[in-house]
Amino acid sequence: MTPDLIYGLTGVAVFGIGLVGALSAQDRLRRVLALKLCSVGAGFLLVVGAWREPPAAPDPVPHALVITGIVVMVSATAVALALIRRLQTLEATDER
Amino acid sequence: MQDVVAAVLITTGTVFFIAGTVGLLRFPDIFCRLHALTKADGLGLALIALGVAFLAATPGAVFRIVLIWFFVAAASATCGHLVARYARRSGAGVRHD
Amino acid sequence: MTDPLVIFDLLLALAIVALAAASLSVRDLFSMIVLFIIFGLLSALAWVRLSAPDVALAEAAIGTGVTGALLLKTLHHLRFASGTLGQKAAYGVTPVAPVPMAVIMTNAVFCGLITLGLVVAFLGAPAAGPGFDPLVAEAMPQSGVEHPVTGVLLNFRSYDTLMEVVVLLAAVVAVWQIERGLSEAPAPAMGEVWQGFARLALPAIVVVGTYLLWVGAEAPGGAFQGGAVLAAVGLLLLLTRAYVPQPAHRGIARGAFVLGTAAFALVALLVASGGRVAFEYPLDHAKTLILLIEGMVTISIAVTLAALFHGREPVALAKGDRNDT
Amino acid sequence: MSVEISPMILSVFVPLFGAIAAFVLPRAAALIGFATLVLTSGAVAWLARDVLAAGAVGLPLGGWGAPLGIDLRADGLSVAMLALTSVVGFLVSIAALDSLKGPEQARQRQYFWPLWLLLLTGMNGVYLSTDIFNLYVMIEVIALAAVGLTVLSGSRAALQAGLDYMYASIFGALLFLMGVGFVYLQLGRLDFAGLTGAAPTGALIAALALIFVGLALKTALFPLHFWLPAAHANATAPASALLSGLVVKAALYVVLRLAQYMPFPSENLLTLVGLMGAGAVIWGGVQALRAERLKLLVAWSTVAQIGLIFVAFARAGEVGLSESWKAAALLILAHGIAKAAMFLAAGRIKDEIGHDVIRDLDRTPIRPTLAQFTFALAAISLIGLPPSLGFIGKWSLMEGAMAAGYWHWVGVTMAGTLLSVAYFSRVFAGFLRFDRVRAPVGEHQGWALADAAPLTLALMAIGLGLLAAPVLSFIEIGYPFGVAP
Repeated sequence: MTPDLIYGLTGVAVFGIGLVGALSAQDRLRRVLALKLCSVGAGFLLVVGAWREPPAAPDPVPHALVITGIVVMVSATAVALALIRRLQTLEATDER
Repeated sequence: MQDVVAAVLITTGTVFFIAGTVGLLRFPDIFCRLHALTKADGLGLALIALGVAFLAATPGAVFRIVLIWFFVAAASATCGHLVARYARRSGAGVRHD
Repeated sequence: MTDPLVIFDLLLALAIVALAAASLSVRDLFSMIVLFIIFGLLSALAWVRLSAPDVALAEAAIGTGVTGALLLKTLHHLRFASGTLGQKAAYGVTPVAPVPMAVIMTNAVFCGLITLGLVVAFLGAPAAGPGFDPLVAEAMPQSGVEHPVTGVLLNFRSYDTLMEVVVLLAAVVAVWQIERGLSEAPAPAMGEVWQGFARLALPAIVVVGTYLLWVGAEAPGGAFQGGAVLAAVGLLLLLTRAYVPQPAHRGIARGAFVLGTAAFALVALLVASGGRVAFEYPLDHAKTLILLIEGMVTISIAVTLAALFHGREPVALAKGDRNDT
Repeated sequence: MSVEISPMILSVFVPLFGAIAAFVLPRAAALIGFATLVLTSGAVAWLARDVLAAGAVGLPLGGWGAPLGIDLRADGLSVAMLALTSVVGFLVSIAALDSLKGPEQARQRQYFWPLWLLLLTGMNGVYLSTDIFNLYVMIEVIALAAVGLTVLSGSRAALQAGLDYMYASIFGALLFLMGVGFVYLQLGRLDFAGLTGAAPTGALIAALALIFVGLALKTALFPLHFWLPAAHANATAPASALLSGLVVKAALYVVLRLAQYMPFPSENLLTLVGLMGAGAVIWGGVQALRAERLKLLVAWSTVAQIGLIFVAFARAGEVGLSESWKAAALLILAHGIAKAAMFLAAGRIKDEIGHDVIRDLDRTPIRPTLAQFTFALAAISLIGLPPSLGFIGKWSLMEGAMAAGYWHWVGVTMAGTLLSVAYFSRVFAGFLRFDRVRAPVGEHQGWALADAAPLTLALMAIGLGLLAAPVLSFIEIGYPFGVAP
C-alpha cells in the first residue's frame, strides 16, 4: 500500500461522487459544489501521477497543471455563482 | 530527550482535541458546543505547537510556529465570538427541550 | 508491520471520501459549504502527503478558501433575495422538488459503473510511470528559477499560465457583465471583536502573501498562492466595509484586472528577438523577467479574486432599475 | 533590437490585446474591436500564405519544444478553421454594430467586444494547439467568454439558458481534464506527438471515453444536446451567430483532431459515435419541426447538423479516418458560414417584425425581404442543395459511405436532408403566403446595411461550393497530421 494507490482511488471515488451529484442535484448551489468535487478528483489523479517513491522528487509538471486547473475552476465557479445570484434576484423581483 | 518531550506534548494536545470534538458532537446546543470546542482546542493547539517547536531545527522555524499559533488562536477566538453572537441574536442557539 | 503513515493515509482517504459524500447529501446548504471547506482542507493535506506542497497551498487558498467564500457569499445573497435570511432552517433556497430516490439510485448505479471503469483503468496504468522529470531536471538550469513548479508554470509551460490568467480575466469580465449595482444584501453586522481581528490580521496577510510570491522562485509558493492570500485582504476590507467599491473606481479596477495578462503577454512577445521565439526569456534576465511577471500577475490575481467575491460591477442604479440592459 | 514575431503567435495575441484594450477603454470598444479583427485577419492571411508556401509550420514556444514545452502548429485544417473564424467573426461583428446601436444597449455594446475578443483568443488558440492540457485551458477561455455572450441580453430566459450552458460547459471540461489525467498516467506526456502510435491500454481507453464525452457535451452531440437550443435561441442575434456558427465548431475541431492521434480500440466505438450522430439528425429535425419560434428552430437545426457532422466522421469504413475527416471538415466549414448567416437573418427578421413566432410570420404587413432572402440562401446550404458548400460536404459524405457499402449512413443523411427541407419549408411558407391575413399592401422593407453581413455570409456559403476543390486541397496541406515539423 503506497500513498499513490490510496489517494489515486480516493481521487477516482471523489470524482465519482461529484458525478452523482452533478447528475442528480436539483439545487443550483449544490450542483456547482458537485462540479467542484469532480475537479478535486481530477486534481488527485494528476498529483498521484506525479508522485514518485521518496526520496525521488515528484514530477513538477502535473503540479503546475493542477494549480492551473484550480485557478480555472475558481473562475468558472465565480461566473456560475454570479449567474445564480442574478437569476435569483430576477426571480424574486418577478414574484413580488 | 527532545523527541520524548515533543511526543508527550503532542499526544496530550491530541487528547484535548479529541475531548473538544466529543463535546462538539455530544453537547446539546451551540453555546455548550462552543464552550467545549474553543477551550479544549485552544489548549490542544498550544500543546501541539509547543511540541512541534521542540522538533523544529532552527530558531526561524520556532518563530514561525509561534506566529502560526498566535494567529490561529486569535482567529478561532474571533470565530467563536462570531458564532456565539449570531446564535444569541437570531435565537437559534438555545435548545429549549 | 507496514509504515504507520499508511494508516494515516487510509484514515485521511476515508475522511475525504466521507466528507465529499456528506457535503452532497446534507440537506442544509450552509452545512454543505462548511463540509466542503473541511473536505478541501483535508484534500490539501493529502496533497502534502503526496509531496505536492504547491498544489496543496493553491487548493487551500484558492480551491477551498476563495471558493468557500464565494459559496458562502452567494448563499447569503440567495437567502436575502428569497426572504429566508432570518429563518432557522433555510434548507434549500430555490424551491426545488426533492429528487426522487429512484432517480438518485439510478444515477448512483450509473456513476458507480463509470467510477468502477475508471478504477480499473487507474489500477491498470503504470504506477509511477513515465513523466517529465528527466526533461525538467535537464532544463532547470536554463529556467532562471530554482523551484521546479515555478519553472514549469512561468517558463516551460508559460503559455498555459498566460491563458490561465486570461481565464481569470474572462471570468471577471463575465461577472461584471452579469451583475451590477452597488449593494443588495446587507452586509452581516460583525461587531468590534471582528473589526479588531481584521486590523490585526491585515498586515500579517500582506506579509504572508508577499512572502509566498517572493519565495516561489526557490521554494513552494508563487504568484497564484500569494495572490490568493493577498485577495484575503480585499475580502476583509469588503466584509468590514472598510472599502466599498464605487463607480468611480472602475477604471482603476479594470486596469488592475488586465495588468497581469498585459504584462505577461507583452514580455512574452518582446523577448522574441535575436533568434529567440515568443516566451523564450534570455537566460541572463530570466529570473528578473519571471519575477516581474509574477509580481504583476499577483496583483491582478489578488484584485480579480476580490472582485469576483464582491461579484458585481459597481454602478449606481436608478430606483427600481433591475434590468437596465 | 527587432522583435521577430510569427503569424501564429499574432493570431492569438492580437485578439488578446484587443480584448484588454476594449475592456479598459469601453467607450472605444467597437473601434478597438474592428481594428483587432482586421489585424487578426491579416495575421491569419499571413499564416495562410506561409502554410501554402511551406506546408505545415510549427513554433516551439519558449524554445523548449514538446513534450516539455508547448508547440504551436498550423496546417491546412487549422488555417481553414482560423479563416472561418476570422471571416465569420468579421461579418458578424459588422452585424453586431448595427444590432447593438441603440442607446439602451450601451451596456451590451460595452461588454460584447471584450467577451467576443476573448472568445476569439480562445478559439484561435484551440486551432493552433498541439497539447491536450493547453486545449483544456483554451476551451475554458472559450466557455467563460461564450457564457458571457449568451447572457448578454440579461433576460431571465437567457440567464437560465446561460446557467445550464455553464453547467454543461464546466462538466464537459472536467471530464476532459480527467481524461488528460489518464493520458498523463499512461504516457507521461501530453503533446499530440506522444499520443500517436500509443497502444490502446485501459487508461488510454478511459481517457478517450472521458475526453470524447466531455467534448460531445461541449459540442452538444445528441443526447448531450439539452443545453444548446435554449442557449442559442435566447442569446442576442450576433451572439447566437457566434455561438452556433463558431463556438461549437471549436469542440468539433478538437474531436476531429484528436481522433487522428488517439488510439481507437475498435470500429464499433466509431459506429456508436455515428449512432449518436444519427440520433441527433432525427431528434434535432423532429424538434425543429415542432419549434414554435424561428430562433429555436434554427437552434434545433444546429443540433441536427452537428449530428450529421458526426455521421460524416463515423463513416470511416475500411479506409479508417483518413478519408472521412475531410467530409466532416467541409461540413464544419459549411455549417459555420451558413448558420451564422441564418442566425443573423433570423435576428433581422425578429427585429423588423417584432417577434419570431413562425406561425405568425405571414401576419405582419412588414416584410423584411432581404433578410428572408438571406435566410433562404443559408437554408439552401444547410439543406445541401448544389452548388453550395453544404452540398459538397454531404456529397463527399455519401460518396464515401456508398463506396464503403454503408447504406445505413446514406439513409440517415437522406432522412436528415428531408427533415431539413421539411422544417425550413415551415419558415418559407411564412415568408411567402399572404392569404391568412391579407394586409392591403405588404410593406417591403428597404435595403439596409445591416442585411449586408448575413447576405455576404449566405452568398459565401453557396459560392464556396464552386471552389470546393481548392478548399479541399487546402485543408489537406500538412496531412497526415504527424509530428510538428
